[in-house]
Amino acid sequence: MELTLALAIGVLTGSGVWLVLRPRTYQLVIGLSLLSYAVNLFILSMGRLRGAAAPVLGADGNWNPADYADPLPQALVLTAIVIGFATTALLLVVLLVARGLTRSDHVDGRESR
Amino acid sequence: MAWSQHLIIVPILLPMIAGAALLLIDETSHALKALVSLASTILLLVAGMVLMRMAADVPDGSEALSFSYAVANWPAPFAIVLVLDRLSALMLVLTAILGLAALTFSLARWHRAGPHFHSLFQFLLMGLGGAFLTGDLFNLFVFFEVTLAASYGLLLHGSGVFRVRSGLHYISINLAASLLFLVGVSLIYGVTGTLNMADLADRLPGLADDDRVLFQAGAAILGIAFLVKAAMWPLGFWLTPAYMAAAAPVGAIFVILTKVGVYVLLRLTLLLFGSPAGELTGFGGVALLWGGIATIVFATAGVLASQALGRLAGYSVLISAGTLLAAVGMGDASVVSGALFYLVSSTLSTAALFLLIELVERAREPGADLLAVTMEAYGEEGEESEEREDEEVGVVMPGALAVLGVAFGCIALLLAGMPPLSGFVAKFAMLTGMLNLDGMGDPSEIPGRTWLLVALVILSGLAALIAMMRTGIRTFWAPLQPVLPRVLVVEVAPILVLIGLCLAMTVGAGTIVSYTDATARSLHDPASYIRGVLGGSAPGQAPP
Amino acid sequence: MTHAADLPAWAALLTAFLVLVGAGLALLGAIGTLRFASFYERVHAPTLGTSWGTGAIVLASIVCFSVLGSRLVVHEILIGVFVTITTPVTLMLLARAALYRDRTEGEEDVPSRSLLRRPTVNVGLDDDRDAEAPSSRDEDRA
Amino acid sequence: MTAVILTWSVTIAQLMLVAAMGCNAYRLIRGPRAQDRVLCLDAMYVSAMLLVLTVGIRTGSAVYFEAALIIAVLGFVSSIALAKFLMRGEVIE
Amino acid sequence: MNRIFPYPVLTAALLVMWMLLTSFSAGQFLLGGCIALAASHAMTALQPSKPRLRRWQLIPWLVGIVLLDILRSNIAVASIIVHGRRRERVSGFVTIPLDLRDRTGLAVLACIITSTPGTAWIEYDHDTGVLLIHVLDLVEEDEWVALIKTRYEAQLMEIFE
Amino acid sequence: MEFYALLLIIGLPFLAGMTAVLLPSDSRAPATWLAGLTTAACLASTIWLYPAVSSGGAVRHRIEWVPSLGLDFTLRMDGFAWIFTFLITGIGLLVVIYTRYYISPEDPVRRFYLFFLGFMGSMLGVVLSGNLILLVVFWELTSIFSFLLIGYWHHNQAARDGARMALTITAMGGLALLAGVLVVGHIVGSYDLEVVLASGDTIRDHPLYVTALLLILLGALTKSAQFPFHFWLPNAMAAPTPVSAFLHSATLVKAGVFLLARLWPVLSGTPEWFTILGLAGMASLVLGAYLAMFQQDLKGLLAYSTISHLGLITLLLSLGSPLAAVAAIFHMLNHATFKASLFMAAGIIDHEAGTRDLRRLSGLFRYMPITGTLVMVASAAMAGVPLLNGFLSKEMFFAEAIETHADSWVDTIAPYAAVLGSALAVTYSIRLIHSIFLGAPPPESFPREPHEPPFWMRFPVGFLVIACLVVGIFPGLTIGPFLHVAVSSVLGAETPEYSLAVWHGFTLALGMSVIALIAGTLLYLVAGDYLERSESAPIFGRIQGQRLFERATVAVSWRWARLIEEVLGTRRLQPQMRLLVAAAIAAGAIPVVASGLGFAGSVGEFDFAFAGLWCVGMVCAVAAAHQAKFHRLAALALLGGTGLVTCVTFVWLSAPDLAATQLVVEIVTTVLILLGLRWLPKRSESLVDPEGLAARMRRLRDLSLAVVAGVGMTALSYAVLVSAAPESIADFFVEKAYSEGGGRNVVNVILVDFRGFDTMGEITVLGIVAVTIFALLRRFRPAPDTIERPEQQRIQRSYDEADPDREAGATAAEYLYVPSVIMQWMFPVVIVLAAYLFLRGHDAPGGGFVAGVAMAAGFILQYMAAGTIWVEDRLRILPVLWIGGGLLIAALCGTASVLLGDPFLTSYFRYVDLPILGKMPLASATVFDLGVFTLVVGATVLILIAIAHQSIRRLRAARLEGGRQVEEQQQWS
Ligand code: NA
Ligand code: NA
Repeated sequence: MELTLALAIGVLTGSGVWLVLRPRTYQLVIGLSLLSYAVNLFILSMGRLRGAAAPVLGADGNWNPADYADPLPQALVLTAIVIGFATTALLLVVLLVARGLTRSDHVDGRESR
Repeated sequence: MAWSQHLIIVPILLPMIAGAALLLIDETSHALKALVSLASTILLLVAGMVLMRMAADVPDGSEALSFSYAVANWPAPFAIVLVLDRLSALMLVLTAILGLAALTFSLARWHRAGPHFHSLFQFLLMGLGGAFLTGDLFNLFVFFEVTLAASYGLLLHGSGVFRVRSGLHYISINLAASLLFLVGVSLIYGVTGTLNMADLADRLPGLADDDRVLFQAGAAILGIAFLVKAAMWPLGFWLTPAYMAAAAPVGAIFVILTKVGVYVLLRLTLLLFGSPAGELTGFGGVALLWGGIATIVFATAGVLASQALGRLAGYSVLISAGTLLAAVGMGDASVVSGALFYLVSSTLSTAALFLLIELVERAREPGADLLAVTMEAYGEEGEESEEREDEEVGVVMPGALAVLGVAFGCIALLLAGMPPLSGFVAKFAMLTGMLNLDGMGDPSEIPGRTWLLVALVILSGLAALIAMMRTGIRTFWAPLQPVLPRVLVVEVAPILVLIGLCLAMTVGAGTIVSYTDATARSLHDPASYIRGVLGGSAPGQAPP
Repeated sequence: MTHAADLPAWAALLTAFLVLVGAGLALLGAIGTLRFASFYERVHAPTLGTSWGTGAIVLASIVCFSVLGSRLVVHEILIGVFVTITTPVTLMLLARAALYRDRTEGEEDVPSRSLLRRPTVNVGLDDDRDAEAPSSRDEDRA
Repeated sequence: MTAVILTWSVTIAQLMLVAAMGCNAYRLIRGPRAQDRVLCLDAMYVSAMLLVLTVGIRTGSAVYFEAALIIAVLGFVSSIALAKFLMRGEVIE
Repeated sequence: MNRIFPYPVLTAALLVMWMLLTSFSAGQFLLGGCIALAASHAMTALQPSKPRLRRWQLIPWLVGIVLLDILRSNIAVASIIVHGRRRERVSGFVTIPLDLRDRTGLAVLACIITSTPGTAWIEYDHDTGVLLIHVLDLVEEDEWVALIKTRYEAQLMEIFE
Repeated sequence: MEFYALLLIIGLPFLAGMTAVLLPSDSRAPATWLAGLTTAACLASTIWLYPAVSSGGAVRHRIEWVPSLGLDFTLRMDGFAWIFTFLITGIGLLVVIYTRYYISPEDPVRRFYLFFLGFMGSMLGVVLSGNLILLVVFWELTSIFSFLLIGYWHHNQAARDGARMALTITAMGGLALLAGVLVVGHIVGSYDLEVVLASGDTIRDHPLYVTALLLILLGALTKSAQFPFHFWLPNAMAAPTPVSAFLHSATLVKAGVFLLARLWPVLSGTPEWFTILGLAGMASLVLGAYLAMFQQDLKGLLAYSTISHLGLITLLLSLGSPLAAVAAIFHMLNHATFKASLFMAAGIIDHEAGTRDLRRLSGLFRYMPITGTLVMVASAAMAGVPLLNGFLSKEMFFAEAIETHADSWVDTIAPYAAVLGSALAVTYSIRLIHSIFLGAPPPESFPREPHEPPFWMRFPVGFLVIACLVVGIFPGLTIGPFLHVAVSSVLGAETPEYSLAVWHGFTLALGMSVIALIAGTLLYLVAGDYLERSESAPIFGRIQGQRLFERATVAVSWRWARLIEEVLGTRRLQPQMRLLVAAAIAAGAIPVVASGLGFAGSVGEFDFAFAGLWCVGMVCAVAAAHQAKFHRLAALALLGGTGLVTCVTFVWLSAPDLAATQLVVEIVTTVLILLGLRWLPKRSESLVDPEGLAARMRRLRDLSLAVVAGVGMTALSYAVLVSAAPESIADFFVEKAYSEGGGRNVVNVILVDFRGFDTMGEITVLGIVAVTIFALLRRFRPAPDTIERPEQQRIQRSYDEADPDREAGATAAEYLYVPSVIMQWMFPVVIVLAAYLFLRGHDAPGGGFVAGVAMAAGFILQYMAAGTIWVEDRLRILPVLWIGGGLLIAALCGTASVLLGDPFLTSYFRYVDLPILGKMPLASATVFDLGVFTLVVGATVLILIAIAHQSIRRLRAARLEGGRQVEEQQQWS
């Protein structure tokens, strides 16, 4: 499982980076989204992997941290997801406006070569 | 809990509430919005002053040098703590001053150039306050994002091709940097199991070898994120276009943004990689030093190559960023103290420049920039047909233009680091610190890179002088009948106040330097910070 | 899965059976999307999963949790209900969109608009022939 | 014994569902037409939902129910957005 | 009455939904009641065509039939997929002139037809009331027309009109 | 008391300068009085201070400035400083008187006097500062004020260029001086002048001595316009003549040699000092005199002669013998007197004859005999004619030049250079006199009819000339004691025996003087006419310093700078991104490479389903990356696939909250991007990036970057995943979540309580972004190719129009006729769902954020079902208010605890027994979460609807040709 997730993170990062280096604004948006998936998974993995141990406390009174997956990275990822959503939206709108003003969907507002 | 303790939350809470309330006020009632915004910013300044006094009153040798405020009343390191010490207090006051100046300036016209300017402005202040106060790595990320989000909004305030295009770059790069931030922070958490800076510093020495490697990787990646914000070469190309595209008041307040990156680097390098860090001591210092040097070189060239004043200003920001980074990279207390003085001085002056530019632009005939250079190239055979060549009577300078000219001159001196303004004291303090690490009369050998840095600091000043002189002469001296700029008092006042502060800094240099000295010393004593956060020992207690 | 032991045999077996049935239907549906030649045929495939595929697994879940909690836990029903309500919306809109696009591209195997204006009856032929529309005509306006 | 059967059947079911997602992914990538992609994305949502339910059964905890419910109630929103985009070239008119 | 409970059936349904989600307790009844009421009031703002349920006792009956049909066609389609192309099969479009006009009724019909593997709702012309569906395994087409008109449309018209 | 006198001397000029600015613009007389009285007061207090220094002591006082850096405001006046103070204030007074008549009445004198007095203050500061850094401060001030004074008549090009050049060079020197002083400070350990003067040996023996020397000399030589930095001085002649008289003869240019003399005891006596200064001095002496001969501009001639005389002084100082130092100091005074008088005379001539061109000037003696006489005497002094002060110091100079000090070739040629220089000086002095005053008046008469100037304008000249005479005849009685005080304060113990007598008998020095005089005269007789006609000096004239300077500055400060900026920087995004990625990779890699990465640790069992799941996920991701360029919709769908897999992963890894949140965000994001796609039309094939090697290489590079980044992330995460988990602060959260946080869902308790502060910031971000988007789109102008309806709508419209019994838009209505029913009935369902997710949040997966986005999705559903206008006729949503309200709720909920005396955001919770509901947990955190919910609904709706509104705006815009239509957005604010 660890290996799978590590590879997944790697592939997502790779595709994201590739797109982020492309010249079209839309590629940028997709790339950053992929990257934020990768980063979210990365953050989650920093709490190590636990199946079937959701940090939702059972009824019984004694709660042993060892029985639950690390809740902190989950909280961090939640924040990251929200912020990621916000910034993706902003970037999208900015590139729309940019295209409206520059007539081009090149990240530099003009065809470079 | 004493009321004064709660004061620590004010720099974050006040602008937040103000910003939110401003959203509820109707778009059309500009006056009311301006009033609320202004009131909040003034209160912010007051609060900053009080906090500064609090931080400064802590006697030097005492056990803990920082106040910590556990948000949500959970014990550190589990809770998010806000930490107030001399450094954060200094940054808060600086922010408030800049904010007040920029805001006042914007009241002339900019705050009506688009919706919700004041809210965004307040949120920016909130983000800055949080970034300077927080003692928690992830919370730092959150406040970085608040700051950035607000800065996106403000940068795009007023729209227009140039703003949007440079905004697109600015946003993209900062998004990428934020992702790196997350990777760094989470990696550090994954290895050390904590997010609290003090706790982190506490745990580092006990790190296993494999973990230390991972930690270093995390810290380095985190560092990249900060360096992007601090605009170190080659990660800072976004800065100049963005800042020159921004509206004048926005550009002015943006000057503090790069300083956030520098602040964090200073705070963390000294806290985590200070002397007690064992294996990790001095981690990354060399990179910062050389990166800073490279930044200075590039920015100096940029300053000289700039035709538009806005670009010049942007590169001046880079110069100061590079200088500070290099100073942080050297890391010695004497240098840091000087660097802090320089930070304040350069921030004030560059901000003033950003405000001034707009007014000056109103007084220039188009294309003056280009002329300024070509005329210099062929200055001798400059055709003087229209000029009253041999008229030996001085021309009367219109009042407004004269004021702008004086302000321009002062800023030129500040950037060049020439007397009598604080720019000189700042550079002198930094240089004398570099040459005498253990105070005056320190006989130790001076390494080559220090010489290089000294030379660059001085030469960058010269470059700024030449560039500013070129533009200044072209703007204020060359035109026969100068364009009379329409300038409002609310626009000039903040500029003059900022310059006045620089003058005051020169006169009161002794006081300020003693403050920065104490700050630098406390930064080099991580234990006191850790005690202040974790030890629960209130500041001011004498060591047992 | 420690709790599996807590289940009585009949419940365990029933759950197992239902789960397998549900998953199997879903898989068949998915295979269908691969096998069917034209879009209009592929539209049918997912409904295997959305109808009894979902139903079976929901039932499995109900059985499992009811027995485990020794009280009737039926809130999974809602999942079935909402899937049944919402899936058609997607499929309707999608099919109509496909129809429009085929018409505008002059696809002759799709019934013309006029059919619905003057009600008559028409039998489309087996349209294996228009398998795999050439991807050159791949549109994605974006 | 029965526990083992249950465990295994759940595992197998999960593999089948993943396989289903795989089939959907194939069409998602190959198309040929946009409508095929949308169709398969929607199908994928359902498969994912079922997968979540099986996870719930496997772990015997009800905490994953919300996720499944959200897919059931809101999963179709993005699908119809895509469909409408194909039909009208505009999601909201 | 109408102003307090604009959509009684809806309100009830939502309440049931709530209690299914939480628990069947007095407290949740109250809480869910408030929420369901608020939700149905929000609905009034959208003022959709308000269905009049005549003979709602037919609903369970209809549900029963449909579930059964769906089950059958599940098996049918499954077998088709399993056998693939080895078995000769004709799929095609069928146009059905509908008499059902009530939008809600049509919606339900759409759900039935679409949820049933093997039939897909393609297009409906509300001027002429003609429905175009696609049938996966088209043996005899009039059968389909009859099936849908008698088995479903009739019931729905009884319920909704 | 003495100290206050010092303060007065320095402070008064600045104060007066400030007040001068406040005067009305046409106030020549009052300004003159102000300046005059100020200077007089300074002069008076200087004289009053003489007793205090005459006995060899020094008046010294120190005000702390920045003690920790060794920078103090220390004023120190010893004999040497005194005599310079006297010189500055004295000549200053004369120049003020002169200026009164020189400056034209309509000149706005305020600025002039501000600069003039400011300069005087700074110059006095240089002379009187007792701390080297303070000296540098004033030093730079003099540069700045001289810049302003040279550029006073900035309306003409020459003034601007001269000023710029002067400042560039002197400022450069000043910065060098600063560096030098810093080095000295490092060596000595103090910047205090007395400490430095006391530690000469330490400095000379220190390895950094040469560095310090070079830097300081750079400062001094630039300031004193010494070769090779001399050329700024002639260009500074564009300044008003009083400025030239004061700055460029008596004071500013003397600052350099003053400094050399001041630090003479510390720095002199080494071969470096001797060689560098000797060469610079000699070169300036000869070259200056040579070029002076060829000048046609009177002031130009004087300027070059100044360079020459300062060279003489430099040469003297270089010799390093006490006697030479005496001579140097003596010549400083003499030169000041005669050169100032000559400059002022030049001004008079210019005024009277209307020109300064020696070729046009002639026979002026008959018009202005008195002035003529004065000029002749002063020029004689300049030429070193006996019985004049210039003779005396030049005599001493010759005497010293003969002496051997360090036998090097410099030393050997020194006497010849001395004679040559003096001979040339004689030549240009004669030329000056002859060309202007003697001979016949020019055929074409002067621009104006020249006559004697008013008495008081001539008075300063006269006064100084008389001084030259008196000193020249009775040196011992007049200047003697003062000179002695000055000299001894510099040389201290090693003050030599010297006599100021006019006649020392037939010495070799006298012979040299005679030779110089004769040679000079002969040269003029031979070459006089040639000089009168020459355009520019042969050989050296070709080398025009300022032209080289200009070219150099342009090259360095412009072309090279541009080049560096081009090479080291970029304004394009892709390279920046590339650099960022590369930097990140490097940052992550270097520590790992440095000390290896261990993968030792426990690995969980391999899960095939999970692996299969991610096969799907990865394929989708890669495909998305591949399709994103031309098949945007496909890319979007594939992205959705990856997102879905991520959600399932969250479930798999026991993070139900994440799964829920990711799902709703996923859905909303898809809609969002689709809304955006409407404004990004079909990718035209014309934009295909060029094929070919370069492009392929670029892609290869990017691809490798991507791969490396991916591998890196894999390695990092795997290394952490297999390593043992550290003791984490998270345990605390699990333990306290229910007992003290009052919630079973730990993640949610962290979000609203333990780390609620993060959440507060995060929702602020969301709010900010929403508001920003709203603001941005209010000004939105779509690109022309997107302005008309999408293709589909046009086709369907045309179809509807073609059909007689269908109204436009029927297809659209029909399309949604049945589905919209279901979509609408889902609305209340979504509301209930949101309520459920919200209320359950604290104990089960859910919470304000998920609920909020779900609610927003409900709204969007309605918009899709029935269109913007239809919905907004029925639902009045005010998202901005929701945002503001949500933030306020959150903030105030946090503040409440402060009022209760607890830290911000402290949450309270207890079980309360409600009548029917029974035992219910009430946590104040829920209120906070309500704030989150409210904001999220507002923000999400605002973001999506703001974009959706563009479609309507487009229609309206199309209707009233692009008129600004914001009212339908107004309701959103
Ligand atoms: Na600007
Ligand atoms: Na002549």
